Amino acid sequence: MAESTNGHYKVIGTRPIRHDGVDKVIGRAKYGADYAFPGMLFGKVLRSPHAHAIIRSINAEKALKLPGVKAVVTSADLPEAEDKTEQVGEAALNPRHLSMNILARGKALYDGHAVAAVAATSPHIAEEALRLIEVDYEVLPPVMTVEEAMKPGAEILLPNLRNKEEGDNPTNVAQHLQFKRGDLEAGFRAADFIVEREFHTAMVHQGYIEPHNAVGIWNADGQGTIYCSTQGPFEVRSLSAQVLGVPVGKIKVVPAEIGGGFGGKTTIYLEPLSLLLSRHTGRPVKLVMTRSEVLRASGPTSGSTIKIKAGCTRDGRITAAQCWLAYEAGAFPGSPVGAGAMTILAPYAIENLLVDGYDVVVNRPKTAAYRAPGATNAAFAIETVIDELAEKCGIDPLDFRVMNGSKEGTAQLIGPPYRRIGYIETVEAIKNSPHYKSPLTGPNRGRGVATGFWFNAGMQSSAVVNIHSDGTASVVTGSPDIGGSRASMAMITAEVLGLPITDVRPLVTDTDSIGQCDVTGGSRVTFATGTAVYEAAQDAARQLRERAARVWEKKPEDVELRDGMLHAKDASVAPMSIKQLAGRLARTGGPVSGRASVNARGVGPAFAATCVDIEIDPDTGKIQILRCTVAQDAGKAIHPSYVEGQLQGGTAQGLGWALNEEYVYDTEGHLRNTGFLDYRIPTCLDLPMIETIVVEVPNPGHPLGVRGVGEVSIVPPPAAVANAIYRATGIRMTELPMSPPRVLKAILKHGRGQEVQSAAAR
Amino acid sequence: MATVIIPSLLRKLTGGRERVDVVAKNIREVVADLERQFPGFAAHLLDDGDIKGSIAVSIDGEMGTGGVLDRVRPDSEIYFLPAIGGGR
Amino acid sequence: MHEFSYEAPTSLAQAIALLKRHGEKARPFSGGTDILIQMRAGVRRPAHLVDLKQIKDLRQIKFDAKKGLRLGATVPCIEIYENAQMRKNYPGLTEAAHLIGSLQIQSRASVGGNLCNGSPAADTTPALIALGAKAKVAGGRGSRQVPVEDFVVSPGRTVLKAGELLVEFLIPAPKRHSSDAYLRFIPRNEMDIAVVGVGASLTLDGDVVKAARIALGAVGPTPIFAAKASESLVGKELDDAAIETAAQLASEASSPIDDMRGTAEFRRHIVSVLTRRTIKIAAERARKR
Amino acid sequence: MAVSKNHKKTSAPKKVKVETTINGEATEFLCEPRQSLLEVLRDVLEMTGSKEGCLTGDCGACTVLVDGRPVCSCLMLGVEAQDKNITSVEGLAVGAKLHPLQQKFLEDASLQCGVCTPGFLMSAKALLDKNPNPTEAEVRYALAGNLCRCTGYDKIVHAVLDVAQEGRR
Repeated sequence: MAESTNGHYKVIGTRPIRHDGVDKVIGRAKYGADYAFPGMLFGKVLRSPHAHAIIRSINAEKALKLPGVKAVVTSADLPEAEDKTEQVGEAALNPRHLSMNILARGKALYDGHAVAAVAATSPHIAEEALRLIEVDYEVLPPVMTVEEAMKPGAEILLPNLRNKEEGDNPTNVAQHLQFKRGDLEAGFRAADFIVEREFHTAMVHQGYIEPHNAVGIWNADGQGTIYCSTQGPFEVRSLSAQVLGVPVGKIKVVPAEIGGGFGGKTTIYLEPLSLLLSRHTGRPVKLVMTRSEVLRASGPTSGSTIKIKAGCTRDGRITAAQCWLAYEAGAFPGSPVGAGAMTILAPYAIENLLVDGYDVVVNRPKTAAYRAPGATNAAFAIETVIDELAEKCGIDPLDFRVMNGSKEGTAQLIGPPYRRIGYIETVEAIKNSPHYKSPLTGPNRGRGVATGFWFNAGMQSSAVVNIHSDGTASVVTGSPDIGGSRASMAMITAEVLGLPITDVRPLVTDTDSIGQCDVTGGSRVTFATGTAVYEAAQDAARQLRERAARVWEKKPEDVELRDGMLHAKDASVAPMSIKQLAGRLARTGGPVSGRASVNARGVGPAFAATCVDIEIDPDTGKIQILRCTVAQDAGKAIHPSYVEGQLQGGTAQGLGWALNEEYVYDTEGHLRNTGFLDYRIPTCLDLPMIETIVVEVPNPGHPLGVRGVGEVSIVPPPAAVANAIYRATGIRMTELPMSPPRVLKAILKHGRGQEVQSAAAR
Repeated sequence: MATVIIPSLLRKLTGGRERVDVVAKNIREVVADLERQFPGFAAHLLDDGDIKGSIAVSIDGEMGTGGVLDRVRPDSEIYFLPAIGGGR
Repeated sequence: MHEFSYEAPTSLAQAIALLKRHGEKARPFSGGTDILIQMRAGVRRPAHLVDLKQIKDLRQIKFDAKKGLRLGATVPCIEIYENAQMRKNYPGLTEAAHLIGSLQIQSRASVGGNLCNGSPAADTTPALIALGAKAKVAGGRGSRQVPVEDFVVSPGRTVLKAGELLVEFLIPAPKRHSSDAYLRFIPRNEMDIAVVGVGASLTLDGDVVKAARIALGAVGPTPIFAAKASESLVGKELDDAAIETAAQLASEASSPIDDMRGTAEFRRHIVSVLTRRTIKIAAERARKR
Repeated sequence: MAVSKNHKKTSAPKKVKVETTINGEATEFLCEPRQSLLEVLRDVLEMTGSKEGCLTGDCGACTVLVDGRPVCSCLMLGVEAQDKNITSVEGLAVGAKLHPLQQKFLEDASLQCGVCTPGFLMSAKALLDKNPNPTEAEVRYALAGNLCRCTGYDKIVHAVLDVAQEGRR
């Protein structure tokens, strides 16, 4: 395991046991579905069996007669929201679309689209009640791919959808964005080699193990509380308030422990329904999705079509690149095509480029964020083309990347030049890794490399650091902990105050008990919330110095805090520990609690590079991952174990995306693989140990140099695997996933492998 | 004078010009000057008097957080970009 | 899930009486790893579940070197794998049982349930067919024996009539120089349903095949006994040509469809690949006995 | 919307009395036949350590030991628990002392979100109880019925191997 250099730090860079760990290994930690209240009812959601249909009528009479059923709600019970893009909480979105995704209004737009919700005295009764609700559908032809959706005369999903270019014509293209620089034609003229390819990637799901859940309690006084597993309690609050048409201040969201999110738990599905059903029944209502509901009706990430034309000189300089990206948004606008377009060329310094991105609605679930949203699709395409260009030049693929790689001062595709970044260092870490240096022998084996970029995010965070009467401290934030971030918050606090890590207790609290903390996403918690925690701890330290100064009758600036001890600079009095001072806080002005709220600036982007060895069975097309190493620039690793965990987890998801994960729809638009049996995320038999290299190029924009590590490691693996397949077989795969049937088909077409040739001859 | 780099799809409003100089102390004045030079431009950037949620503003390589209130220096480079919700 | 009654008889007679009383409304219940999922999905809605696991006779593995094997219908797969006699005498059936789902599933799922679920993709069914297993069925009017290849009539449907239940499997004792093998293809290394499954049993006389049975799973509406492929090997020397012929005939015997687990074209190809590999493994084992 | 008008008293679904042993304690409970063992543990006995991830036996988050064998409690009926000996994650630690697997999962940072952890702990215990010195391949096979989406399994497999190596069980 990679050790991060500890530098001059005492706590940062060490590997303490996480504070919430024991509760999680003994089964005491409370996740959303673990909450229960007296008199609680259970809700279930009726979902459309059609991908595209007009809802003529809904009749719930029979369901309401079933003993134990308390209420049935439909979109008629939600206020009509305005059809325009506006600021809701931190997100720019269309309130009408948001509401229509919670409960279909007039039209069902995908298989699994919520149509009605029931509350009953048991989940079984609620489920039986769903069978008794009569919905009259007029089925319409489904539009399942961006190609179909963009065709002239295509069936229209949203009659009011318009985009700037097509004026007042109804369309399925919600947005076209473009980035242009230099002279593309001249760039291609200067190229000795040009590669042009088209790529397709399947819609995939985050695959968090814990299904969505929510318990809603609506009080007679008009106050509502939601207990749920979410990455963004403050988003759940603002979005639910928007959907229900109540003031934000009327809703409190209590974030439960969360069983994985990866971006998928940054929006709302069940949360407003739990409050709506509670408001109608006067009782607490719990809803929990089944796995099939999660796959059919939560927010996977986009399938996409990406076309790339790129050229380079014989000596390996990229002269021009043109990228065309079309992403499935799902039933409502909002695919991550913007991020795809802005990340696709980010690792490279290219003078002449043109990137076009299209956000396209199709009869699939509305996409949500998934770990570096949009970037993995894009990297699969560009990193395969880069590999091909490097090969044409006869240059090592990593050297090729170093030659063309972005560094400090390189103009980003989106314009502004990079500050200090660690792309080159990350690529070189793989180049110098034992893995890349080791020989790979044996038939049907190949080694592939690829790299990836992600912006990371700042946004708003708040933190409070309380000094307790015994000299211990607690650090409170509103950022749900999805991967061990509580430990990092405690470590930052302990580092600043000079306390042992075991004397700091980290908490994640509810939306009423702390200032705004934006979503746990964008790899922002250790960066942005970490900044707030750092400043809150500094604030507490400042107050402690003042108190000591008062005790010693000195000026605060004559007191310093070192390693948990308060010292008079002139050493005229014996140093005093925080513990000693804590006992005297009441007599020196009362409790000490440090506070900070930030809208974090100075975000430092992250890069990852992955090296993977595969072995392919030429008879079946099945790929085995033999070895995998990932390097990533963390800026500064606060808790190296959990940084490694992020690298390994993202890599595993990227490998699953590469090999077998995909949404399979039939021609009528029904999702065929609605469970973990056929939506195939990797099991531990499918993966090797994942070797990690934590690169640390400090982010100048953060007091501790942190960049954020949560996302970018998912980006390179699909391209790395594709490049490895090429080395093993001479075949360039251009479609994800690279599942056995697809790979075998390519092999047979390519006519490789003796057995396969004889098989092909038949 | 501060310089605004115009997004390629909005260059039709600036007669194809990629870089436009503006006189401004903050983003509010940047937008106002753009509107003065190219009537109708502001509508693409503003929503109820502030920068649209779907747009991010980069000032000298730093993502702005203050919308129209963000200050700009006389030699600042300003980019209007599609907003990326980090991880969402 | 809908409401239903649960009964756990301790004797075969009680079980048959219960099934007779409830008729079409009842469903025998063993490991539950298929039926509970189907009931949650609303695919099957029996009013009564009759749990057969408390009936001793149905939970036994009885092996006799002369009479052969009597494998109780509700014996959980993990107990087959843990049984030294099974591993030694029926390695193909044993590995098939050890492939079903996870260890958690194998602790509950039974070979009998695997067959009665009626899925064409059941892992243990081709292994049973390859061994020439017969299924002993009991009902109100006494009992009967059904060759396993005739047991499943269409996806999810079997020869079991209302009031009948599967008691045990009768499997011949392995002859000298005979053995079996089962291979399946799945995209991952565990936890998937077979995209193709091939079971084979061989009896050798030196390098000549005296007897052979090849069976296919997941490549037709029901598990398939590949008769032509099997016969093609009998009397032949087991060389690459003979194996190739059998592989081709097996592929021709399959009638797969396109679905989310693989295309028909892919499956036909995999049938030939797995048939080759399975025959080779079975032959190697047979030589050692 | 409609709120149910039928307030006439209706008979609740039939329940069955079950006597069993859970985490070493003789336990009695009432449940409907349609309630899974997982529902009984979570909703009837308020032991929410076992998690629901799929209800199809594919994720293993609900894994408990039944007479020593790992079982998906979502695919076993509560009524089947009669006379069985059941161990859930709540029964792993001895009083305040964590089971070596629990301790090692903490030290090796083998959990991130932690929702799959109870299931992994139970499968790992079942393995080590039978095979105190498993190879990496044996560990991976034994854990293949438990899905983790956070860790890539690396630190989980390491923890189980570490416990085996330290030979304390």
